[in-house]
Amino acid sequence: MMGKMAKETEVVVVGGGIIGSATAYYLARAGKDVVLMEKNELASGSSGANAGLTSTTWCPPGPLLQMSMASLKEYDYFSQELAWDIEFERCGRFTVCETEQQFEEMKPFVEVRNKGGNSLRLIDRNELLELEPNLSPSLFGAVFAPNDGHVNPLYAVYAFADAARELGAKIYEYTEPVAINAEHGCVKAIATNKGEIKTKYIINACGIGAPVVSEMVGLKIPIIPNREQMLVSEEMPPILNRVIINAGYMKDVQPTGLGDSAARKKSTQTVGTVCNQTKKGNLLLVGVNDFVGEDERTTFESFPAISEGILRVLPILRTYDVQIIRSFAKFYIYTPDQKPILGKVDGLEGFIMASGVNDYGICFGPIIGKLLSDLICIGETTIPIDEFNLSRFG
Amino acid sequence: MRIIDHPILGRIEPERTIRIEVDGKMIEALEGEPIAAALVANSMRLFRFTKKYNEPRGIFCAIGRCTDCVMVVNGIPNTRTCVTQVEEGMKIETQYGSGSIR
Amino acid sequence: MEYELAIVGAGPAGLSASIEAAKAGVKVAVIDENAKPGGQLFKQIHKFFGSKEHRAGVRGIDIGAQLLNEAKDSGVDILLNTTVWGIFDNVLAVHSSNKIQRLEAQRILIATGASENTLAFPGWTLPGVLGAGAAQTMVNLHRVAIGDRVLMVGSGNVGLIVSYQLMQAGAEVVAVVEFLPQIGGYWVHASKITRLGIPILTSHTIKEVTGDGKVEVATVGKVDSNYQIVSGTERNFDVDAVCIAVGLSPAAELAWMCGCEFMYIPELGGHVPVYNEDMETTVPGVYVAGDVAGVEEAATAMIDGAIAGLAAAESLGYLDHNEYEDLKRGKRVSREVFELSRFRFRRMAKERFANKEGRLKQWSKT
Amino acid sequence: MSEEGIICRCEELTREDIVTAIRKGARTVSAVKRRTGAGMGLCQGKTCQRLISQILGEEAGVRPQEAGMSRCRHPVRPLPISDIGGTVK
Repeated sequence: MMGKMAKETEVVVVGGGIIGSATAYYLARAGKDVVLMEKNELASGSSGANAGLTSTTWCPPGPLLQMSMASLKEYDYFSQELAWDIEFERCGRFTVCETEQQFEEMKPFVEVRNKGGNSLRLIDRNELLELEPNLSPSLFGAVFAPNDGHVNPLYAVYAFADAARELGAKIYEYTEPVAINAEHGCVKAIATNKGEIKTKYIINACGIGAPVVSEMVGLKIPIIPNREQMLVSEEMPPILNRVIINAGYMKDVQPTGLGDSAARKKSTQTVGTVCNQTKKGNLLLVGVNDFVGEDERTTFESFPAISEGILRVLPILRTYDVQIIRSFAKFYIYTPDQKPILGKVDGLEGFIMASGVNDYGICFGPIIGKLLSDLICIGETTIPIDEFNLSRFG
Repeated sequence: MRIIDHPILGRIEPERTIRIEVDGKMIEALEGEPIAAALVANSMRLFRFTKKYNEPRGIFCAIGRCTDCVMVVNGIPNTRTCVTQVEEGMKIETQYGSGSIR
Repeated sequence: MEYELAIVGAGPAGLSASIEAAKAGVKVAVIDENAKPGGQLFKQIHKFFGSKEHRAGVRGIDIGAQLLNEAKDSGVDILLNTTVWGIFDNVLAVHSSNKIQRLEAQRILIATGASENTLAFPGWTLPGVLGAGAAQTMVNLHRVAIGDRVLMVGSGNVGLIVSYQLMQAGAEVVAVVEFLPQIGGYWVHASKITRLGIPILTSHTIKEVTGDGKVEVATVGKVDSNYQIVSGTERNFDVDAVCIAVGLSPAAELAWMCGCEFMYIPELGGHVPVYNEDMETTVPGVYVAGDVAGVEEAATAMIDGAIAGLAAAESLGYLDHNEYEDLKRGKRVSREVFELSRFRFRRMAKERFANKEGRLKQWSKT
Repeated sequence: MSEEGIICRCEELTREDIVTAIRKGARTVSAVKRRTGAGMGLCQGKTCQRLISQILGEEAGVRPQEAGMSRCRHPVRPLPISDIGGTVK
């Protein structure tokens, strides 16, 4: 794994999270000579600390919805055909509405998305409680997304990285880029704390660190860290069959087209209620989001905020006096329009962006890896990604 | 077994005893002592079976850190018995795996 | 809730600190998750060594009672059954009486002690295999027998003392196993148990423990110079309990959370928060004392605590610098016994900071 | 079964599980934790971290200061959710 670093390669992927590992995997599978470098350890950033949600619900029709659905297929293939145990399940997801107004707002939301190819369904309280008897009877109804689900994000990163390595990719941890050498508008090499590698392509898959790498070639990227705090419960018997998210949170935090995402002020703190029971039985509870730079400490206030929200939706947690065993905070890779930043960069041949995935990186990782591999290997992508080009920010 | 007489600590006079139910059986406990102590005093050492390998477990650290001595207490699984005090009529059950939902 | 100094842990370090700080006029709270204060003192029914000033010849339980009375008399608030589950800047997050609360403090002293190390051998998860400290808690504090026939693994002071205490409580200790060629603890403790006829098997280790749902047989064997068991030397002991006494590590979770810098110092128990001569960590206003600052004995913890309490009082303006130095020196006179390890630590800490330009000065206020 | 001997008591991970993670490249206590889940259980690594650090030394020559510790996060003891979200009825 460590060993001496290669002197030359075709593609260098910077960033050992889900995007980087998946990209390295698809490139290696396509026969490319690929190096994946990570300044810390694999999965030590946002990919290693999140709820592991795979969701199509929020996606507006168009490339984002196409990408999310295609990514789930990649996960299917990876976990079923290739038998990597990554705890991927299309268990379904309920976006729960606490009020009639929320429920009404969801009607056009569902209609638009279904026209775009999704298969969402509005369900009323009775059906909701029949399917999830532990939910609070005070809920009004929900949007049911049968294909949404979850994956163990850590296992997903390691599986892609290990699979990439099996296909010949070289992985270097504790390897941090310090400079990028370009000549005549072409990427030539990347210099790191462990030495220099000549390369034709550099893929910036750094998450919140992406601006630092882009700065090396003089590019400014509008990515801002948005801290997300989560709680983790003790392991418990199955109390939920599907992922639960409250409609208010989706409206506040995700680019659903419901709220005006541009109006989401950077000073705003949002409190959501998301609950995902892992295969092992722990509940992952999200979360409090705020903009505090790269401060990844948790706060006292997030504990009651998250707990109160989840107790309203899942009163059974009080009955069983479920214990919280851990909290963590990581970053949601926020972009102003909450769309990813993908693809080639004008004026610098060989430099490719793969970041700005907001809070959907885990879901989108495989498809982004596949599309970027196609971009390099065959020069085009099966799903158009032009609207995610960095040039949109002018 | 209780250590009633002790050369340094002297004799304990069990003042107030209470009764708790362990897997359906009533046993005596001393007010204020942790559940784990009451069980050990009644020669019970096996507190739970693990989820993956179904292995028996009991007290290990006795100060609430290792979480190995957890049992189902009044219906609540994963209760650390070494730091949870007994209460009159408390219902304690051997825990299997991560417990179950009634 | 608001205090000038909040102390986490009502053991010898925490209580000593609270007494010194409160005497100087500081508003102090000592917080402990247990129902009874005293930390490990109430398990320690043996007499302490060391100098007279530091209560040598007195039993741990009696020292605990003395410290507790002194703290109460000095006006210290002792919050029991209260768990500090985190520190967020100057806020201690506490849990008690079925609710969480914020406790604000201008200075924080972490005196959370140490936790037991362990050995992983086949069968170590069986009921009946437990830490030596755990056995001590059950036997001396809760007054219940953990077994009739016990094998002790480790001949450091904890292993030796607990073996003796198990015998006092009516159990039979079949042997003490030590993987090094010599006994780890003080000779005084060792001779007390050998006089009772307990064999101390040096250059031996535990191979495995077997039994049906409980400890029944412990297998030990002689080790070669590479600490591997020599085949054919195995012997079985019929026991119903095995105690593991292989050292302690600082229970420093709260210091990690505060963002304190750590060093790895095996002699002090592993990863230890770096602190200066006032017991202040690299996070201003956060102090450490006792085993969490390096595993030592109760006497060291009391001195540590007293110094930390005085230092906090000085930094809060209750003592001027000269008063502080005088009082601190007073606490130090009897420190010879412990000076060696602390000296070593200070030297290592200084080396570390010497590499960081400018930090050394800031760290050492000399 | 755990013939090899359990290392992480909560998550029931054996020495073999830990060694496999090290063979796949884990060189710190945190990396072993992410790969195996050792230390993610009820006790949050209080018992196994030191053992894992030792195994990293034996299997890969990693010194304890490099193996480090996994990050401590709140709460240091399990905390009942109804005590945290106390205001909700």
